[in-house]
Amino acid sequence: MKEQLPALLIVVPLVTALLSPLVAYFSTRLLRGLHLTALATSFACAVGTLIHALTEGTWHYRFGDWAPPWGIEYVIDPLSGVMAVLISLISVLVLLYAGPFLAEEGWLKKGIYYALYTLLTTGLLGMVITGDVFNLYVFLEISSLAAYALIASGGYKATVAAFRYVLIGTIGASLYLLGVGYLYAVTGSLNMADLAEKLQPLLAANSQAVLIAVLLIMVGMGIKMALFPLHGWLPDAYTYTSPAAIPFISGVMTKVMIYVLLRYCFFIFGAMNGVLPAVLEIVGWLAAAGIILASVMAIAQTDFRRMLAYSSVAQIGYIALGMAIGNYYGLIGAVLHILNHAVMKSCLFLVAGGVKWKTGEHAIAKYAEISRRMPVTMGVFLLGALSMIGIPPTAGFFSKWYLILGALDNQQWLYIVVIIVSSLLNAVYFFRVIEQAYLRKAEGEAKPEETLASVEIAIKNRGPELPYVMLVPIVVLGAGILLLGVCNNVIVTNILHYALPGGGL
Amino acid sequence: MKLIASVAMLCMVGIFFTTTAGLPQIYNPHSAPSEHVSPRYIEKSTKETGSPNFVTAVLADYRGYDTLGETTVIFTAGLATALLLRSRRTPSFKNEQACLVKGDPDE
Amino acid sequence: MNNRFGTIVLDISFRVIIPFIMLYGVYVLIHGEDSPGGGFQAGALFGIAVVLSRLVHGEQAILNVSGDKALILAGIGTAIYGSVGVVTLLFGGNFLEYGTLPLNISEPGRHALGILAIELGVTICVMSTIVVIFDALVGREEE
Amino acid sequence: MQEFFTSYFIYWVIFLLFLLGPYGIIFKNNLIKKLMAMNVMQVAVILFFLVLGQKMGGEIPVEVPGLLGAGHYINPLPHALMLTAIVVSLATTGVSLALLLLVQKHYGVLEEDELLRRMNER
Repeated sequence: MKEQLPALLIVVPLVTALLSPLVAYFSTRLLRGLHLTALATSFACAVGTLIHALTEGTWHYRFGDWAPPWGIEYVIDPLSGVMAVLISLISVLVLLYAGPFLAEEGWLKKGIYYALYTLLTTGLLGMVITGDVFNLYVFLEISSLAAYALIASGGYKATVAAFRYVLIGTIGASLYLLGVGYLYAVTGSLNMADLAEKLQPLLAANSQAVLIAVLLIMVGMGIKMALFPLHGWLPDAYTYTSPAAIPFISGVMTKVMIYVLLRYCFFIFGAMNGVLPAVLEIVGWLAAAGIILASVMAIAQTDFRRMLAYSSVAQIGYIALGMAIGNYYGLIGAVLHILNHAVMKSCLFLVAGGVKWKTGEHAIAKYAEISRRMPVTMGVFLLGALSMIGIPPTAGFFSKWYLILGALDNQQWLYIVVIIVSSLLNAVYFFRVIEQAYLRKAEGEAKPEETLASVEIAIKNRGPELPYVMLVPIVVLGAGILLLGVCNNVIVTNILHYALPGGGL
Repeated sequence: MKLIASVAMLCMVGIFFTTTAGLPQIYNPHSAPSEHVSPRYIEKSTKETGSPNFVTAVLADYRGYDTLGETTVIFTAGLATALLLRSRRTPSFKNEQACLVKGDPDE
Repeated sequence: MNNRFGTIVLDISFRVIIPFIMLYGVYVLIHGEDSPGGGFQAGALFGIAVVLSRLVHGEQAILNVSGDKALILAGIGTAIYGSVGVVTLLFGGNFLEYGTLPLNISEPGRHALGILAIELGVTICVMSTIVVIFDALVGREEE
Repeated sequence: MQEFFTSYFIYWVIFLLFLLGPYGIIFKNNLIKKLMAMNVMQVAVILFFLVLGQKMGGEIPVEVPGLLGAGHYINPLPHALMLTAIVVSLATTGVSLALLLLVQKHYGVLEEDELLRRMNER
């Protein structure tokens, strides 16, 4: 069975999701266990494939045993292996965390929710390890549809946000598909490796059709990953979504899109070919502008989740910046920041959801004295915030460090300035929350606007900390931040080094 | 915002219209798509898959995994509509709060 | 039984047409190998038949696949597709490698049967999803 | 010139259709119109692929006994791909219609400016 791991990685959660309405009909307890098991299995498979890819080289898996340009193949190299591990790990943890939020729902809703969540995971995993550009589109749509539904489940405002996301996301997906159409028109192939081979002469000859394909795919994926001027859908979608799903969506979804872009730019087109350097230059400028502007926007927010959403836009900018720098250190920084930011942002949204669970509040102004009520959670929050700012022992510092090294190599001083300035801006907006949570005293006894709902929540969720199922994922991801920071050298030399194009240049 | 969008779209029109020559001519039997991957489907699919309908052969056999994804897309759409429209009225919603989970009380 | 479409002509003709729609669906499903057609089209036809029968007969419809059951059925349909792949996995092939299906017929025959099996799954899924969406849109659930 | 026109005219139509999508989504006020524009855009992409599959003198891609050879049939791959894309566009439309139904039920309006006003009021 070992040679089937890449298929099992997808098939186990997929089949679980398909059967989940049926299982939910009989027992919701079984449903939860089943989904956790399926995702954990997927995680184990991902680890197995990553180890295989590192020790024995890239793993090609053929579906239906058809040879690659005709059939669909899965390609697992260290980069996609790392991404698969990341996705499945965060997926398991967030599903564990989501349990209490769903406790009061009926069987049907539970079944649907779990199914959609697992389908989202499946779609993202499929996008990461596929070796076929059209298959990527299909899985992109699976994950997008699941994400639309999960985002819309957060209430009426979320519905409007989700509708906007549907429109904009579909533009992105259609642009991507049109780009694939252009590639297909000039090469006749849909397989990534085959495409890479066939595109080299065309790129060298500056073919116009390939130029358009590059632009279309860049813009399409740029929309999906919320690159700076195309990020319009993101803040609303992240703000109004239900706290059970958003840690996963925010942490992983945009990262997968940028991974796709990375794969296209450096593995299919080849970054130093034809028009690519010019396009990447533009991406770099946009990313730099996005980092600064989104950080400033984040400072202006009063809602914790909205602040995190804008900070997401800024952090996506870092990754795009690393891609635009494009040398060894830049790419290491970009990939490392994908990992770091996925862990950090999921962790921070988990904390936000935890606070919401406890107090029913999201406004930063209501965070006063919260550190006394939930010391562990807020401790992890402190860690995450320090990491976002980039304080040395935490993960965030090292990816920024690699980015700066890369920019130094290319003598792009402005990028260095942008990174440093944005770190200061990060410090400003996270310090506001830290100050509220740790230093500010709650203002007297007069509790403003004590609504019925908030009293209800307060009574139901009494006790010193969050329930264990919610606390464990938070702590694990908090530990992950530290671990990624302390062991970054090990990760870079042993895994990421081989993940770059050409096995480390 | 709208101004930028219209400028961007005019640019797209320009780019698209000036670069059509890079695409294969319509009806050209020697274009890249007709010469690279597809001949095998046409020539061998009856022998290899037992289906004289090439589209079915490609859809269900050579690229059968895509079709699994596609069916999953439909299922996802069904789940999404059911989640959005039906379950708002389930008995577990006492106070008409239309959120799946503990959503915004400010609705 | 009242006239749901206003006139007796429409009512009766819809009633008569339903079995033929289903028959055509079966034809499209089975003949999809040799001519244009296949699971999705057949599923759409079946879905229409179910919806139409519900419109005409109301609660007493014979084909009363509705609500939660339809959703479960959609999952099962897609899972049939997936399980064909899992069976090929278990018999030592790659995922969806119909050649390894444990049947005592020629290689193209096994492929053809595999294709038919997955088309059946697709049909069930599409049919039930159409019913789910119809149910959701008209909102006649759990009242 | 005329040859150029006949060979490439179809692409121009497709691009115009495609750009109708972003145009409608950005400039129209009614959400249903936006959705329709989105659909037009998806159909344009489908057309683009189908055009790539055409061949002069090609039959439909179902084998006629005795007629072999790649030149005799049109390219089946774009058709198979576009069946998938059609289904995807159907699914997206279904989900967005469901979303619109909810919006309409709660806010009672589908015009975007009015909707935003009512959203901010509550």
